[in-house]
Amino acid sequence: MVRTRKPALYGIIPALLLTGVLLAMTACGQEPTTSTTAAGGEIQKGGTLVYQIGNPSFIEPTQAFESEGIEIVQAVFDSLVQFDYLTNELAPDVAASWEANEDASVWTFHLSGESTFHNGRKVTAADFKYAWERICDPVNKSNISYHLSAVKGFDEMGEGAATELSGVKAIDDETLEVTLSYGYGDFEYVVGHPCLCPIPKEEVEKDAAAFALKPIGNGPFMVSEPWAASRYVRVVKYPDYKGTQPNIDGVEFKIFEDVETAYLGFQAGSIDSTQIPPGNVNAAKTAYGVSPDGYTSNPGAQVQLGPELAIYYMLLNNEAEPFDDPDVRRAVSLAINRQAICDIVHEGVRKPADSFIPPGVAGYVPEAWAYSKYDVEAAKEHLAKAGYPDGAGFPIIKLSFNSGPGHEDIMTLVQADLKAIGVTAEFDVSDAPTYWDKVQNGNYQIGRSGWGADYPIIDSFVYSNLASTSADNFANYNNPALDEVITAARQIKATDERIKKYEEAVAMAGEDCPVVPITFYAHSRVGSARLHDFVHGGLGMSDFVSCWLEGAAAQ
Amino acid sequence: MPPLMEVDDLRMHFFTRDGVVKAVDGVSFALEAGQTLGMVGESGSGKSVTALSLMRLVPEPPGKVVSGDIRFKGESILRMSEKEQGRLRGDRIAMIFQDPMTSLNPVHRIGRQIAEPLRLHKGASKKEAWGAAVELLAQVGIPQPAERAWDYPHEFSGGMRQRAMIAMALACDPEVLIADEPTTALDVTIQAQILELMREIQARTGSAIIMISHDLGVVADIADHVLVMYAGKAVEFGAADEVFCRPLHPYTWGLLESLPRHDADDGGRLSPIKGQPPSLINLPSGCAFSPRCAYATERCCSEAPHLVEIDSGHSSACHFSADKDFLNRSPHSATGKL
Amino acid sequence: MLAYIARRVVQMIPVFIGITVILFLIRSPAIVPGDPVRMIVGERAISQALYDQVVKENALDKPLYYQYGRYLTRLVQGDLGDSYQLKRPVTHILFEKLPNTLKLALVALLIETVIGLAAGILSAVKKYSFWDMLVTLSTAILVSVPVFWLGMGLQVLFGVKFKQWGLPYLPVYDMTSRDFSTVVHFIMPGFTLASASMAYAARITRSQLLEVMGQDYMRTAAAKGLSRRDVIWKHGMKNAMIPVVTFLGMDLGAMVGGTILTEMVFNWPGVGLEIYNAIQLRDWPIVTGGVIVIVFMVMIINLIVDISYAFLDPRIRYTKAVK
Amino acid sequence: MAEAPEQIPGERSARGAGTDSSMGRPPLSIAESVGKGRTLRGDAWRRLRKNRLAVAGLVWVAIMVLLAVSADLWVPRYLGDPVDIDTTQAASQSLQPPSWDHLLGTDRMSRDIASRIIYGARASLLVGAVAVGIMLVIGLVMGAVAAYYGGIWDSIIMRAADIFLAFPYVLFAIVLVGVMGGGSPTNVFLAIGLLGWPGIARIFRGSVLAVRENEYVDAARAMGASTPRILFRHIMPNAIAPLVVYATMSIGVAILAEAALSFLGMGVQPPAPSWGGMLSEARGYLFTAPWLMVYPGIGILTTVLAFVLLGDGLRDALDVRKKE
Repeated sequence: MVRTRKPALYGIIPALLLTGVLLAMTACGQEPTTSTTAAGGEIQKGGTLVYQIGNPSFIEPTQAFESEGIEIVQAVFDSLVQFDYLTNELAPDVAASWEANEDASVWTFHLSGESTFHNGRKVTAADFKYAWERICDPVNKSNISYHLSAVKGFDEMGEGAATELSGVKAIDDETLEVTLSYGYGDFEYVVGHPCLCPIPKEEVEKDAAAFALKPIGNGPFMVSEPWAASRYVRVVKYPDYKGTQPNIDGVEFKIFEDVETAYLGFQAGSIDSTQIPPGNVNAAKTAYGVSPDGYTSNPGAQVQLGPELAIYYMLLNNEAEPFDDPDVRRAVSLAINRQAICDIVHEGVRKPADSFIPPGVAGYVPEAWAYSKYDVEAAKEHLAKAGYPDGAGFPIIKLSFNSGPGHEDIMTLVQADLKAIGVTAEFDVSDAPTYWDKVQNGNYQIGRSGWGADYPIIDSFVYSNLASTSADNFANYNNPALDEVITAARQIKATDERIKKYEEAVAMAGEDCPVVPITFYAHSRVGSARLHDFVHGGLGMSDFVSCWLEGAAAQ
Repeated sequence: MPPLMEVDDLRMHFFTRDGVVKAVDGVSFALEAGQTLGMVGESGSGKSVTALSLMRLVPEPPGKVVSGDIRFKGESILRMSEKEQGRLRGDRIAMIFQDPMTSLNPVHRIGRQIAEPLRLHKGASKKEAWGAAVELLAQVGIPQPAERAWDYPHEFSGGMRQRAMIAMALACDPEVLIADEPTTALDVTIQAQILELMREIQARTGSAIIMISHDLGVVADIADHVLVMYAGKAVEFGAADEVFCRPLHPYTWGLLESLPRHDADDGGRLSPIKGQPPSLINLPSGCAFSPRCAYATERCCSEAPHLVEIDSGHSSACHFSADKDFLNRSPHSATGKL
Repeated sequence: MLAYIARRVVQMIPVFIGITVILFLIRSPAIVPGDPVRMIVGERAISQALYDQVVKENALDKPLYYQYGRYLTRLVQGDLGDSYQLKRPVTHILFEKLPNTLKLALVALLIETVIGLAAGILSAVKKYSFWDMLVTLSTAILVSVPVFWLGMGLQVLFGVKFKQWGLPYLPVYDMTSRDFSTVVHFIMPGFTLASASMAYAARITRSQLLEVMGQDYMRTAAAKGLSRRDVIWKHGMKNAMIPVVTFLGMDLGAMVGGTILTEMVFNWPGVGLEIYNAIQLRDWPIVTGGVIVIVFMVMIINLIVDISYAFLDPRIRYTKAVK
Repeated sequence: MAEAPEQIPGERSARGAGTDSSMGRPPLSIAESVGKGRTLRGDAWRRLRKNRLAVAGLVWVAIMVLLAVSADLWVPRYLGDPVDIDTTQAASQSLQPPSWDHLLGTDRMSRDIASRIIYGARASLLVGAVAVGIMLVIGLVMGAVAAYYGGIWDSIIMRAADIFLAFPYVLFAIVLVGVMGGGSPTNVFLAIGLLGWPGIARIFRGSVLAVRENEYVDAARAMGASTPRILFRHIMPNAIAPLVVYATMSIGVAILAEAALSFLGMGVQPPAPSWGGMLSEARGYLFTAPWLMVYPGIGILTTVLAFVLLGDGLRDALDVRKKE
């Protein structure tokens, strides 16, 4: 139930993986090709793709904070740079080129000058400045301003002391200069986020309410009619788009409160792409065929089970007894049968987490976290070492989480695993806002969280969750040595070198086991039999430009 | 020429879960045009069921006519189709019910309810029927009938409602008017007015009346013939003055005894019949009245008497009705106090 | 009559105020845990100045009675506040959804009336027959079946299985789709929402009709020579229908408020679903605003029913007018 | 269930005619007068026993209660634990169709469905009983105070009842539990109980008003009987029949409400089994493991149906005027 609406985070920020939406799963993309894709191969034009999404809170870029809204923003707007759907590699978009200064604290983006808004006006550097300031203006209470927290002047603006981002300058129509408060070599990835796109000031100022329901962007699709609340958002292709023109005529983002209902609709034949609800993956594999790469849906190979750049993990409150003792944390981590969780809850789609960094993110090292494995005997040893042989004297622990069947199932298994090493855990279930409130205020012992990458960079995982200065370090882990390593890594401009440094940080943290990685996310989606070359990438975005619909034009 | 209405050995039984209730078990009588037949008996003696049977208004099931016949002008009502019966009801044979408070439809206007039979049987237009209804209301003595026709039943008093009921029954000038305890639910003063009204009507229209009452007094006032019923059977039948002056059946004696008498020396003390009417499922063997009869003999308890004509046109269902000595023991012997 | 309506309206006022008090209290920090400012601004770090501004804007520093007065004043002006989550006026959000809920409730009322009355009349007229037993048992089952279970079952059977079997099938969710006309979308959710109500309607119709059929005036009507059918239709129905119509009217109100589960199962974009989602997100302005709007609708519907009841039944018209 | 409007003045009860003892009773009542003379209670019991549907309901309720009460004695041993899991075995035991090992199959977490259904019955019946208990306590006190003290108390309490009745039941139960915090059984009891009291209060108030003016109550009062004594000795016996019927029906309603709350994730919290919660879990398996959806639904349906049939039977047997 609950799992459906984005909920989750109510305000919480970053890329916390939205509970339900992400409950998704992976399955191995390892099955060898069983069918040749694209029957006939001839690309057909036209048709409207019907795409299931959860109910978004916002579909305009300065406010959209959940994946359902961001997916629409992605189709309607173009940012400075973009990521390849399959490889996550960085590529130019509105910006044709860019460069940074020595310590990566000043970035200059050169716009191609080809991008136009759907009202016909050319996109300028000032439109980015306007959009970003709108995000950061406290009056707008946007939940996504954290993306720009590195930009100089961010804090002043957030406190209401300044009315503009001093670090963002439109040098001329085609040059945007961004000054950061500190060196941040990954900033070029940050600006690839769909929501950091330009917005047309004149449209927003004309009627902000209308803009919120029918945003005017600069992407391949334009919103064709105002968002029908709880029902759909319809977009059609923007004829004057200078990039690659989509094959399809448009997309109907059909809003579903829960995936089960959407899947019934898919089976009844009225949806082209949907998530698969838990419990249906195996049947779907048989019925629709598995996509060989896990990302691309083609007739006969329709089930997409590719890994996502996201991790599900347990939070341990490092500040309070008994989890202030690393040995207790290690014991918990070793006690959990991750494979069972993957098999039972995720039908084998997701994989057990062996590190805090998911595969696919540059810097992932297999088995980087030694305690992230299932070893009951070792767990008992560590527990004994911490002074609780066989759990004797160990207090009864509260296992806090936000309600939702996915979490409940996982926590039920975790509870059983903890019992096996003599630790008794009781459930403490609340709705998402209440839960996150508890977690943020440190009123918990064991909790849960999910983290997905906004941009395909290791920093997104390491800094946010493990640095003592991060607001999202809910485990309250404080390791000054680690903080130093992270700070150093952020300022390295050379990508490979930077990643090496982060790997070092990850290894350091792994020894302390501040959180307990459980699974690496994977999505579980399915496309219809008429849908060709449809990619849903590891960042959770779908590519509506290269796909095409068979026989749709005839309709 | 056959009599206007003829009932021949009618048996109406109810088949219930608890057993067969012989509500009417062998009743016969004939009614001539312009005459009045009184039917008397305690509650549950079968007189109301008899009346409803004549109208074919007994719900079937559980009711069922197991034998006998009812003829209207020689034609068997029982063998008529529903439709034919419907044509008879309300047109040729009409009925007035006991409780005017509940017998009128609360959600329809009085005028409309009175007009309904005219619309149904005479094919009158709405307007004609309404006009006739107002006239009928006037006839039954409702003041300002044109206005009152627009009223709903709850706006009428009890007496007025019974007048309205009578107006409704009279609408089509029926040949037979069945009045089932028409005065029971009314105040004594109103009772007299209603009876007076019925007499007037009969004088005017010449219709035959079947007057049903548990009150011999009411019947005495109006009836030409009287049928006394007990436990579903006719126990005495005869001309009204015969039955009142020379009652043959001990049950009739009892009924007369229980009347308040105006000339009695003992200050009008009533002597009700002792005991309760029997269950109609398990009738006593022999004469059904025997358990309550002060004169019952062994024969009464074993052998059921039949209705036998004693004097011309006066019959009784008692083994001893022909016995002069027995009759002399009657509290009504000789003089006929009424 | 006008006096009667006026009195009924006046009677509604304390009830309405009582409801607003309850709803005000359940959204106030005195009852609901958590910092209201946090709920409004989300979890971003904010400056003290902004924090104070939010407190002031929302009168959170004032005593509870003052806040209630402010709340009620705005409510009367049609202002239910802004959603914490969506940052738009609650009235806008709700009025986008309300028509969908009303439409669904009306369709359900139609289904309820047709099926419920037909079943009730059938079982009353054919009392103790096979049909009567069937109606009696199926109404008992319908009031006992969880609506969400029924809805799920219908979806699977008529939406998916029928399609697999090559039979004509129904859309499983939402109000529109490319394969079906809008009307067809109402069938399954309408039936689901109406399920328990139609059972009650059938039972009430049956018992009322049976009661009426035992009334003396029905015999009177038969004695006039009306056929059995005419007796029932011309004399029985109106009497029997007065309570039934009252029930149906009240039930429309109940259904407007009871759509939440149906809306959820069928992904129906109505007020109930919006309220449910808002509860999950602790978006109190939507929750309390939604409940107020629904309760208000229910009260208005009940008032209309009350008034029309007086028109239907001459006895009420009379007695109430006299009072 | 919408409350009926005030009784129509002069309206007669549906079955009043049958016991009418006045003269000239309608023909059908002749048979009904046969076989009187037993006590009212004995009579009711006799009538109830004759109603086959009601007896079936009673038997089913008894079976459910028995299963729920005795569960701890045998269910974990013979059917399997409703909550505990061995994670090393779980994957292979997950989603087994019904078999001799697991009569109703297993759920995704490898737990035995039969075991969970029986423990779910315990949760449902407990909620039904406790919520109706709360509703009775509040309703009786409110109804008694309103009727006995009258005046301003009556107005306030009956207005309050109107307020509660103006709320759509399911919606308000969900909102109330949402506010109080889902997942706590106490909150579920309270929410359902709080919403049900006006019905009880109205019935009890009506009974009190009907009896209060009776002479024997005056007599009792003159003899110095205390108010509670009068209430319970003289008034309660008259009110008991409609209350029993209403409470029986309310248990069914409460079980449905609890199922709905659990279905929405706001009732009994997993891993503790509840029928609504099991249905919620089953949503994803409509095709692949339909037994997950079938049995808890049947559990709710049959149990609520049992209470409905029993309530119907009691109403007929106790001759309570129809209140729909």
